[in-house]
Amino acid sequence: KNKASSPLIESKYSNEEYYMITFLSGIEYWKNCYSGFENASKAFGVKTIYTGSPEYDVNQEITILDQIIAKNPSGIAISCINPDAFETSIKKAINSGIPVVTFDADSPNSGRYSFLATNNRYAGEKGAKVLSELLGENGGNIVILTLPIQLNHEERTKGFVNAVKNKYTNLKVVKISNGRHDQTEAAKELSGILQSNNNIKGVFCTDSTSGVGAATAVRELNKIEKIKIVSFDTDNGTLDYIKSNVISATIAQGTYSMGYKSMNFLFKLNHDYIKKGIEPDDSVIPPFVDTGVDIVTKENVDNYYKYDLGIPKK
Amino acid sequence: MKESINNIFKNNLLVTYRKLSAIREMTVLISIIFISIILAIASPHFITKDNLISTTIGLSSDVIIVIGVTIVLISGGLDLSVGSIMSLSGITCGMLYLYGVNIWIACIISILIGTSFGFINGYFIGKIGLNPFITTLAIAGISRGLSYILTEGSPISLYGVPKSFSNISQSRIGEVPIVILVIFLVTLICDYLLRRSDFFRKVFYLGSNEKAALLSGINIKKIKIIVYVSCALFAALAGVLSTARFTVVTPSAGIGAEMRSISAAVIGGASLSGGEGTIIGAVLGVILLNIINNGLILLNVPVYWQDFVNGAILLLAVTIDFVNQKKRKELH
Amino acid sequence: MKESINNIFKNNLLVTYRKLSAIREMTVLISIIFISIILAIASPHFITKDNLISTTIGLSSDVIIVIGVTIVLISGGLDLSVGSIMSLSGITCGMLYLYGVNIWIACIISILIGTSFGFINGYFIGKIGLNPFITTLAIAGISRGLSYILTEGSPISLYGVPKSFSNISQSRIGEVPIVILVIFLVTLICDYLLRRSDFFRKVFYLGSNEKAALLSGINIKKIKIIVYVSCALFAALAGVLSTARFTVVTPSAGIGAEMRSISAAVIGGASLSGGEGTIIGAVLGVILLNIINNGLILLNVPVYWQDFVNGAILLLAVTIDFVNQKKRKELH
Amino acid sequence: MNPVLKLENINKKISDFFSLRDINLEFFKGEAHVLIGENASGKTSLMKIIAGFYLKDNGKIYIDNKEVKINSPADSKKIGISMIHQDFSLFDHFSIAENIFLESKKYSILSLKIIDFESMCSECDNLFAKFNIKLDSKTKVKKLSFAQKQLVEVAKAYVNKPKIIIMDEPSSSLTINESKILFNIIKELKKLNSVIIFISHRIEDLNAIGDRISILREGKIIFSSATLNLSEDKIINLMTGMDYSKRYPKLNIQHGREILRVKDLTSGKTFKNLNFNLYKKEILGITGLAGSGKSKLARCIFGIDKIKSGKIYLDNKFVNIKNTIDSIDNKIGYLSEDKYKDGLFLYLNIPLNITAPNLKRISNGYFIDKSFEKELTNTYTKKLDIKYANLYDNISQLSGGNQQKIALAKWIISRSKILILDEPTIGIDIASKVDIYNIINELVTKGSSIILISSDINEIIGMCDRVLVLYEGEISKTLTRENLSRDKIIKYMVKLGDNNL
Ligand SMILES: Nc1ncnc2c1ncn2[C@@H]1O[C@H](COP(=O)(O)OP(=O)(O)OP(=O)(O)O)[C@@H](O)[C@H]1O
Ligand SMILES: Nc1ncnc2c1ncn2[C@@H]1O[C@H](COP(=O)(O)OP(=O)(O)OP(=O)(O)O)[C@@H](O)[C@H]1O
Ligand SMILES: [Mg+2]
Ligand SMILES: [Mg+2]
Repeated sequence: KNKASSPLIESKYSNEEYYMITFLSGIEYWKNCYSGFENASKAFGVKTIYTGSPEYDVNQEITILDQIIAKNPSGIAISCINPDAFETSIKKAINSGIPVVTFDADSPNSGRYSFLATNNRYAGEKGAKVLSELLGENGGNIVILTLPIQLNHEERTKGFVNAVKNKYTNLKVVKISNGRHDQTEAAKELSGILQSNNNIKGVFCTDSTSGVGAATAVRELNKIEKIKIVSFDTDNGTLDYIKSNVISATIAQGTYSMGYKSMNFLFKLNHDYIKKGIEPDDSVIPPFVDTGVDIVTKENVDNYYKYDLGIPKK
Repeated sequence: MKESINNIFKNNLLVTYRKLSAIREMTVLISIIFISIILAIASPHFITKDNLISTTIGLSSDVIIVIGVTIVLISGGLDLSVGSIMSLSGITCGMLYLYGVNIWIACIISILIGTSFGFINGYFIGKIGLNPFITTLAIAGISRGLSYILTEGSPISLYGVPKSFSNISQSRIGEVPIVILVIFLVTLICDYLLRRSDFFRKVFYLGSNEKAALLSGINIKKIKIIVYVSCALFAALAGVLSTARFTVVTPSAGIGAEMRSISAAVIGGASLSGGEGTIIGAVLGVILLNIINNGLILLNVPVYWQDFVNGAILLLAVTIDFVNQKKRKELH
Repeated sequence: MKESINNIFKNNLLVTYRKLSAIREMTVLISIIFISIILAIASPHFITKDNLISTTIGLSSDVIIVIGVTIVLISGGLDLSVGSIMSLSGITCGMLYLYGVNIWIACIISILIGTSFGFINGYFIGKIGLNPFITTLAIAGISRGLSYILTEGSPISLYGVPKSFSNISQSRIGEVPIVILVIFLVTLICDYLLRRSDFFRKVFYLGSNEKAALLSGINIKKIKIIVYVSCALFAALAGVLSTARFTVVTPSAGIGAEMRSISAAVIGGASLSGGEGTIIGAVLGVILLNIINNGLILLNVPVYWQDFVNGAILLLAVTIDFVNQKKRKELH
Repeated sequence: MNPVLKLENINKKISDFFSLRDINLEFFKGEAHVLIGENASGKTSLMKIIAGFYLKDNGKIYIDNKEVKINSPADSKKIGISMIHQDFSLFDHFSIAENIFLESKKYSILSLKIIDFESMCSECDNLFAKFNIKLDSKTKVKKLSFAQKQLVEVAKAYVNKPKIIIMDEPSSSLTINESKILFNIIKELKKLNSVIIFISHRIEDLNAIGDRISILREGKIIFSSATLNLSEDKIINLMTGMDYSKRYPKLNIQHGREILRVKDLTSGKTFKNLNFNLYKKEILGITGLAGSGKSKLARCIFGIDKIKSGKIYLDNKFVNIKNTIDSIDNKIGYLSEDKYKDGLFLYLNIPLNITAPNLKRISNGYFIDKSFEKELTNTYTKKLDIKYANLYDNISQLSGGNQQKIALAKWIISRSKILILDEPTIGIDIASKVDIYNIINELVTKGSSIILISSDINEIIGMCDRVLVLYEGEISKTLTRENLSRDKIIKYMVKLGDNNL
């Protein structure tokens, strides 16, 4: 299965190549973005390629971006590890006439045409809202499992914490902890925490791996239902845990539409259907698009199952 | 005259020997107890049944892995591929299940797959004669890569897998999870074998002077292969067990397991130059590291401090141990 | 009779010696050329100015790091802390600047800080006598930890830093960035020194037989310290340079740099058992690995394949090289 | 005349079980001071104190009547003391020249200390010419034979023109010819007014170049004088406090059928078409100059080095020995000459070392019978009178000679039918040598056959039934016990041929 998809229709644009570039490209999270990107492309009959840096490494991603620019593609949708570092390269691309939009993680001063993302802070806030509703008036203590040093996760955490401070005062964040990208470690982490403060009522995870870890820890301490978990993203693991009540809810980002809209913008930019501008009409590209977040609970969980690896769910 | 001297020697030497051989494990054990006491004082929750059990479950896969890693270290080798092999066999197990293979058969196959990578390690290191560091680093890349290629990054969920499987890690005798008992047993057995069995004796020879081992008619190629195979076997087991535990497998599982287990083994008295080490020591090493992390959590140390503290502990541990040894070996 | 034998022996020896010393770098160079040709055919974008320059800039920091790492490897050591030291000195540089220190002074201080960690490595390994793997692993944890603690995980932006600084990496002679020229020069100088200078010769002695080095009155402690200090120095330089390049520093910078550079050095002919290796070889190694990754991008190979391919390449490279060597050895 | 080096009441506790006590010694310029004593008597330890490897507990060291502090090898180097160690301090991967000039290198750009290899090699060649050492300065040291390495060590010590030079058994594996070279070098050093401290277990050396003799016993100097005309028996008696009537207790055993035949054996470079055979209960001696191929031959038979062509027959049956496992299965044993590299596990304890090739004997294939292992160890450490502090210490803590004994012990236990002993008595004191010869005899009477590779002519003459003399990889002569003589052996070693007899 080559990630360079073939056009749906015979079109005179079939030789155009649009790139999606990410960091930690191996992880599940981006797949939804790309499938949006890919499907949109089919309508225009252009080629799309997914690439990026497998590691969380600025240098690696920039180098790849530069190398892509060197290929002079028809458009680039990129998720930037870091806002400032990408300015030079993105400017370079735009000056040489390659349309660039950023998604999920922005580079605001780079002159990119548009930024499409869930507002991570908002997502965090949502998480707080859900938890506080789940726990009711008397609320309780909360643990956050996140991935420190990864910007978008830091953002989600901040969003959550602020929301708790200002709105959902029935909650109290007692600990922010490290999921370490590994469910074993996440489980270790949480079970430790649950031991030390036995009045923890809720857990908020900013990534699905931590979510699964948390779920396991809670299960092994037979505290299902007693401790509410709100996780992030919608891989089958998380969804299954929602089905079996271990995870109460998860936050689904508009990843699909991030990709889908990025593709639309890029194509239209490339063919001058839209341009930068002030007055809001459909000939002007909006500098920011909030792709929104949905809350997935047991009620609507079934809508979110994907068919991965071509294997239909049992 | 000479006789009597020799006798004096022997008596002393038995005593001292006991001391010597014990000392490594002792230092670790003592530090474990010491830290435990501190934690017990600092937090009422530390010595709770639940905490102890969950901590133990948490470190179970590290324990399994460290056994294999220690054996490799004793043979004078090094294995940086355990984490990746762990994840690969987890992944294959999950996928086979999703493709409709009976879960138990899936386990066996995936363990075989994992082990076969150990064989590749052993083949390149033992037969061809490549350097362990590089070989296992490469194999780590390859097997981790395979996990990603197979899953394209998505975690695999084994929803609705038979309870009999997912309960492996839950089911208990009285309060104690069976897994833990089994692991405990395995540890003891391996430790005994390491001290007494003919095969592991050869591993020690290999580790302390390969050339001399060769001249003593020891089949070093064969031993190397077996060593790496068994290391991979343990890793694969860990992979399957954590699959059972989480009913979800991610291609990123076991990241950093190599370094963790090597550190643990060394803290427990294994030497990276080979020819030294005990299983019990290594396992104690794992326990120590995990208790410390548990402590960091109980004492609400900010996340950002973890790496720092772990690094410091590691350095401290080896330094102390080294100084002890030096005292013993004075003139070296 | 014996004379004549000796002469034949001598001639053979000179020839083979030349071959030996050359062959390592040659094999790498040849593979680089070979792959380049393939890529040039496969993709029109490979031999474009932009692609080449961006690739070269991309690998510049790896090149700087690999120089130090190679020196350590030759001394029979190992340094797993370069990546962390790189990020730490980047971080300190950034923070000092934000606290109002003149950027150039900030650079110097931060380089000193990074280097001092090299000294700690050297001290524990050389003076106290700990194992390099463990020591540098621990120091890696500590320094990376410090980066996190200092930044609490968030990247530091040097917005509005003097152009003179941020241009270090931009300014060019004609088309070629000056940095690259400088690095190229440094490489050549280091390579010459490594082959000819007394100090580096001692490094080779140390690496090839520590005991003998000790017995022949070489101050191995001092040399070890110098070796690790210089390794850290290069890492710190890399850190500052990438700060200048990105005008932003992340605590996660340089993750995986250790393994990358060790692989590169080994591909370039360095031996993990010490006493062998050349700078040029190592640098060629870096280039090879980076060209291959560039190729993966150009040929739109799915990202999931990168780990796998890199692992396979590494294994292939060392195997080929090893077999070559073996052939040569069997001449005797 | 006042001493260059003076030791005054030196005391040093080496281990709980051994210490050097009240050492008082004087060393004069231009003199070779021979230091002898049985194994583990403290010779090396004492020297290591002078060379700065061990720190003395108390006592004073004077150089030219001024007290000096020696706290590290570097210190003693500064003073001009250099030491040739029992285990080599050479760098295998580097050329002979570089090894020899390691500490007095030639620089082309002095300020940068850029090494000038060319001039180094030429100078080295001159040196070799001067002492007619037949080696090529560009050869890598790893390609040298054991004794050749020993010569290189000596040459290295010489070029440093040291004030004081300590030689810890430099002649242990030299044949008479190489010894001559060694002695010439020492004479040169004497001319340069160096002090030579010469440790040896070969009494003949001492008459050849010694000016002064001191005897160590259990860490004490028990005899020191300028007079050298002591009888061997007297010396042995001083060393050990016992008398040894017979130094080579050769038994006359009727040897049995042929058990080993080597046919047209050819290795890569070293030797071609060797033919010889070995009988049951025979002691076959192999001797020859350094680099004549003695060890190579052994290594080929034992399956360490590959053979190009040729066949090996055991009991008239062709056997294909591909590696050491095969040879050990065929009950062949090999005691290698370089015990430090491939003879011993320096960082394992005595039992583990002794049982290494004998696992089959002490285990049921799965588990090891510790008690039997211990018993076995004890009997043989007694038998060979191995002096150790603690049975379970690393053997790196034993004295050179005792390490050699351990290397030997593990093969004695192995019950090999054919035992190849490559320089088995290197570094072993005269008294213990006799023990070892007795054990060899015992093995033979029990039915083993021995191939005794040695550069010590007396040993060869004293112990062997038959002797192969090698010259550059050819058997220049096979001598039987009847017509064994010193001169003959020497003649065939350098291949003057019969007519010169
Ligand atoms: N590793 C090697 N590679 C190449 N040549 C070697 C090697 N080892 C030994 N040789 C050569 O083979 C020849 C025989 O070596 P060998 O060790 O058999 O000599 P020897 O008779 O044992 O001498 P000695 O009395 O010093 O032990 C020597 O000329 C030596 O230079
Ligand atoms: N590093 C050490 N640790 C403990 N004991 C040691 C150490 N080195 C030497 N010894 C002990 O000191 C004693 C003297 O050893 P030394 O090497 O000086 O004897 P030697 O006279 O050189 O014997 P040989 O003739 O066999 O070389 C021996 O009993 C030995 O066991
Ligand atoms: Mg000695
Ligand atoms: Mg020899």
